[in-house]
Amino acid sequence: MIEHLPILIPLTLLMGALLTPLAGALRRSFAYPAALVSILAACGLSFLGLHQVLVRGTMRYHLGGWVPPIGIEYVLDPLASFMTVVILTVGALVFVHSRDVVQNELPEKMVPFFSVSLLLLTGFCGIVLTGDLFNLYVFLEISSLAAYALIAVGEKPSPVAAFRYLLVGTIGASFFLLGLGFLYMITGSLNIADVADILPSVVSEPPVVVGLVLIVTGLAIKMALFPMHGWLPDAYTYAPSAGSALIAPIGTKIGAYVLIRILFYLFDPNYSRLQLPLTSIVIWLSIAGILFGSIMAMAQKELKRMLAYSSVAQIGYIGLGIGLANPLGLVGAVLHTLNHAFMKGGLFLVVGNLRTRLGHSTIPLFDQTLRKAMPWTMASYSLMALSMVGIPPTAGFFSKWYLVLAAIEDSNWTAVGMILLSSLLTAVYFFRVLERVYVRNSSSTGESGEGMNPRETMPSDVESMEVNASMLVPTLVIGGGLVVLGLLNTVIVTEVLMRVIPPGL
Amino acid sequence: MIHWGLEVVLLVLLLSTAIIALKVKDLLAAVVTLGVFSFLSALVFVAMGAVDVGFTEAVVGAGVTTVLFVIALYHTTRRSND
Amino acid sequence: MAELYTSYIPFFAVAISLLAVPFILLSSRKRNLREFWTIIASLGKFGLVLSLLPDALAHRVAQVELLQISPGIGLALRADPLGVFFALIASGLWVFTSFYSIGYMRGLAEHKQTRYFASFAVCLSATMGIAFSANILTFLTFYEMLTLATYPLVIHKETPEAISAGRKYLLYTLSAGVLLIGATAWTYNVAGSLDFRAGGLLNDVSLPAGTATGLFILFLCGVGVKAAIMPLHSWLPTAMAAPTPVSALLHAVAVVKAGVFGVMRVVGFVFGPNVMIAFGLNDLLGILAGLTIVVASLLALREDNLKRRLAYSTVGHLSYIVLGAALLSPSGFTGGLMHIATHATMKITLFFCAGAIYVNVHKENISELDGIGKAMPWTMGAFTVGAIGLAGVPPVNGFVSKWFLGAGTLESGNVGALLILLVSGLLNAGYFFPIIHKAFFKNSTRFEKYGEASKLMVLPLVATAILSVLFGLWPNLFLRLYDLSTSIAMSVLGGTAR
Amino acid sequence: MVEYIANYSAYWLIFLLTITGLYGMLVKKNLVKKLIGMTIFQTSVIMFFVASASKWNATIPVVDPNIGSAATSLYINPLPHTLMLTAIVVGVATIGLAFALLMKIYHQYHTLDEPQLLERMR
Amino acid sequence: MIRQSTSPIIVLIGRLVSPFIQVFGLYVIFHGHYGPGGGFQGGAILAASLLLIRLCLDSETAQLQFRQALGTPVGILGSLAFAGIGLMTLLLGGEFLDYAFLPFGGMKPAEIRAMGILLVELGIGVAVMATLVAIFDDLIGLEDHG
Repeated sequence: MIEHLPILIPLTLLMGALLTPLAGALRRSFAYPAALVSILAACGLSFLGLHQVLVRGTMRYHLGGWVPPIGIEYVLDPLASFMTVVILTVGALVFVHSRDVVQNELPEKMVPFFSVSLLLLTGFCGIVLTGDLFNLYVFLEISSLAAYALIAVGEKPSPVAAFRYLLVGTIGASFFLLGLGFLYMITGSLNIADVADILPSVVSEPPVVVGLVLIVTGLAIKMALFPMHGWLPDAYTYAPSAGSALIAPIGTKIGAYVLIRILFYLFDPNYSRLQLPLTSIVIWLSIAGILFGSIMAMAQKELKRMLAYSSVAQIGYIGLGIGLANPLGLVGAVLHTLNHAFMKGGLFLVVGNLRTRLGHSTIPLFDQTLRKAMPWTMASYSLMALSMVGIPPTAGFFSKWYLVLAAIEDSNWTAVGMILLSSLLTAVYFFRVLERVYVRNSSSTGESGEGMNPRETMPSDVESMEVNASMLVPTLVIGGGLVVLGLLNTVIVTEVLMRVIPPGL
Repeated sequence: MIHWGLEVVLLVLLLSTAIIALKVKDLLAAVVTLGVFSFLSALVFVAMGAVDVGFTEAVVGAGVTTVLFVIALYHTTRRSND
Repeated sequence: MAELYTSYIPFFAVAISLLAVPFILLSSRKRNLREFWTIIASLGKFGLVLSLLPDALAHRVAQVELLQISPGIGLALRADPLGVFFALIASGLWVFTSFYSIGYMRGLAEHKQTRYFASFAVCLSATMGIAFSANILTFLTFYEMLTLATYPLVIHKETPEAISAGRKYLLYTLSAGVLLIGATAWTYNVAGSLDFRAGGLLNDVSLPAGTATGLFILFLCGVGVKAAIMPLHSWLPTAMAAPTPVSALLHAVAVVKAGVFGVMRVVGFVFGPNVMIAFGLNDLLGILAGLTIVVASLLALREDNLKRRLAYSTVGHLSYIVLGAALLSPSGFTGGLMHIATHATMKITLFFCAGAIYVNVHKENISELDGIGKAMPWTMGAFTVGAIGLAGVPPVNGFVSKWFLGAGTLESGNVGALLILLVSGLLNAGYFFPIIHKAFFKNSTRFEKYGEASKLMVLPLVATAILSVLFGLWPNLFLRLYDLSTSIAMSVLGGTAR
Repeated sequence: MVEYIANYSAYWLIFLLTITGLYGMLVKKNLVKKLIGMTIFQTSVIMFFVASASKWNATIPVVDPNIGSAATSLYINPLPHTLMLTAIVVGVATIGLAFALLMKIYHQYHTLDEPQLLERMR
Repeated sequence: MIRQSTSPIIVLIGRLVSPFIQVFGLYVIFHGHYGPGGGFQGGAILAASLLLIRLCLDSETAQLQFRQALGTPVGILGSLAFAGIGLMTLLLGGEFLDYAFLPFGGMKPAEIRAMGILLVELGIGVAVMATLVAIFDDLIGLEDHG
């Protein structure tokens, strides 16, 4: 059965997506376990896949026994297996977390929600695993459609956000498809490995260049690279908590993943870097995005919106790593994909916790009672915030570390400065929340600092409002996991990411 | 070298329907024009040798999508400012 | 060359107070038990560090690599003489601070004492980590940890003033941390290694002048914020909003000392004397330090708030240490190192005194202290010892370090530095003696009804004052700090012309 | 130059179609108009693929007894066609979802005009 | 929302044409692996015929033909047929969707493949038909509880 892993992972999710509504039709309470089982199974399979790839090397799977370039191929290589593990681990944690959240926010739509979520993950895994460009497009659209649907069931303005995302996403996907058309015109193949073989001989043909530019533009839209990020803040803000916890950590990273595939695997890395100024454009856009996202995040009053803008900035980091186009940059980008997936996922889980208990996540309304009421949630939030800022033993530091190293190697001092500066900006907008939670006295007892009895300011009668275990455990797992990931990052880098670097880089 | 004959004529027609569909202020008229557009594009597909794409477009684009468009309009509004 | 051996003692020395944190948090309702954990941890930590001393003196260096945190770079701890030196001072003074804090916190019935003691323990862990770091990345990790653990202490009072002080503190220190990250990455890019090495990690690397200067400025900004070198010092007086034991910790034990310790590491173990001299970096550092000494002393003269005056005094004295490093002569380096220890004991005494006064009579301004010496003779006696020590009067230990610093200036032929030392000695006297004068020789009936502060506070401050005198008489007493510092100075400067 | 344009006239027209579609999506204020633009845009992309596959003097990709199955060069490459079928499916799914969103939006804000919509969202 | 049309011509034409469209749809599905056509096109044609009835006739009649509640489940079942057959080939030792491994006794490999493709096409056709009708029904029905 091992050799079927590349197809089994998306297939498990697809079957889950299809069986969940059937189970739900049978009895509503069956739906959630069905969804959970399938994602846990897929998650287990993805870890098995990673293990197999590390032991035996890349696995190629030919659909229906048709050998590429005629048939469709699924490839489980180090990068792909790493990405599936990231996607499905975050997905599984969010699924565990979201039972109560969904019950609370979308009681009517529980069954479709989980079904569509599984479809979303099917799409993501399909994108990661497929070795066929058109197949990739199809999965890109499957995941996007699922994402539109998930976003649209959120707050009141969510359909508008989803509609905009739909329009922009369709433009992006169509650009991607158009680019594929140009490549296909010249190479006559859609298999990534096959096209990569053919490309060097035809690389100077205009259609190839046009195709590459179109593809990169399309992907930039999908990954919300500045200035194509317009759809993102609204979409993430208005989506239901569970939905944004699922889409925000992974959605844009998938675009980045495809960009890595295209620039470094499909094309020769040196071509992407030297012949066309594409990578330097990506670098500058990323830098602008980091700055813009950070500054906008500082101005937000709503926690979710702040996180959304922070995503714009963080995508800049990944884009920067890709754009620098050296091994360290790639390692940094892929590692940041992992770290940011965990951090953002965790942060949105915290938002879910807050919304479940408080009914809002508006920063100016936070005060000290929150710390008493939800100590564990806030503790995880603190860890995640530290990781976002990039304080050393946490995971967030290390991806920045590699990125800074890569930027220095490239002598791109603007990028170095921007990474460092944005750490500070990130600190500003995360500590703003922490300060409210840990320091700010609840508004009534007032500001009169001196002379008041300190004991009165501490609302000792605040009853605990901590969320229940199914929500708390994933939050804590991610919070603690960030430290573990940080300490173990060498293992990840040497064992997995070093094998990710394509030969030409 | 490819010599286009019929296709070019059809494409020009297609382009004009597309522009009309975007220009007309009455959304129902626009949608019906879009149906014509889809049907013409089905013809283009057939002319280019893609028979199956052609009749899929005829069924889906000109048929189902137009019906869905009309229903959507029925439920919302026909009026448009641009 | 020093002999390396693997030992987990440095790790335990770092971890012990961290391990105490959960216990402190868990026993938040039982005060005595909670304080018991703090005391145990502080004593245990001091004992562990002390056990490393003989090996450090015998040039046997304990080291342990916990795990790789980046390919080729481990989270490694190494108890080299410099590390042991700093760890001894910090852990030793933590013992005093612990006792004193208990008295202070209870005396004022402060809120959130659990958080206070827990943060304090974390702070000390971070300080030990800084002391024992074997490479820049480990140093950086603990440095950031120290920043964050100090933040709750700075904002402890939670008044708007304290909160804004906390913000300022975070802004300065986090920016510094970020610059340090940049500097670290650049060093790694240039040298391919991050291990601290006596004589300079960059010693064997051929550097373009721009790179060397740029790197040095980055490093200087990185560690200079905590070391309060002049343009970067302004967070320190503001942070006086914190409770007094915290100020003591900030100023005497952990935070600023971590900064100057960082300067020592950077000068002696990253750049090394050869590189420093080759690019004139020592002059840059020396000029900055000299300016800081003079300006800070002048600013201290103006301050009426006792703690703020002490804060500016700290700013000045930290730069003595930096100046000692910048001189790059054996005596100067030794003097700088000694000043870490001597300033720590003296300044902690002074802060303890300020805190005791505040707890007892709730006065913070110098102009209100007329005649307090009669009410609190022990406290003010200790204060006097600390003050004259900082002014450089024998037999208090401040004299010893200043003596070596002065010798260092002569060794390197730097007359300007000598002049600065002399002037600042006078200025020191200028801002301390009025306090003593007011306390003992001005008559006021204001404090008649007050007696001494509680024993838990008076005993530690008297003890540190006595220590200051003892170290002044016998610099090599107990901890053999003198031997340690000379051996460090030799290992760093052994390979240079001077 | 003229010949060049003439040779690729179909591509140019398809390109114009793409631009028209994009124009509709980006410039038009009405959401239905945007969807119309999207349909045009998607159709043009599909058409581009089909045009790139078509060959002069070749027949549709159905086995013709007169030609047989050996002379593959006489058939149009069917692969892009099948791909485009999938693309059409995707397009329909997108449009279907878009309609659902459209009606939800109208139900909540009673307008399909984007400026008005943004005004009412505040 | 769709009321029965008052025009007998529309009713008559709708009723008359719909079965022919359905037959054609089935033809397209079954003919898919020989010539132009296949599951998707056939499914779309079938859906078109159902939509025609839904547009021309009153909703009761239309519901008789294909119940609204069936849309989603049938769509899922259709997709499951595709995924299930793939899974079955995988379990029987072949690659995913390697039809040659399907357990049809007494047939040549080529015939088994044809059979497998047919089954999958059928599944896709049903799925497409049901999904398109479901989209239509949802759009229609939105007003009722809105």
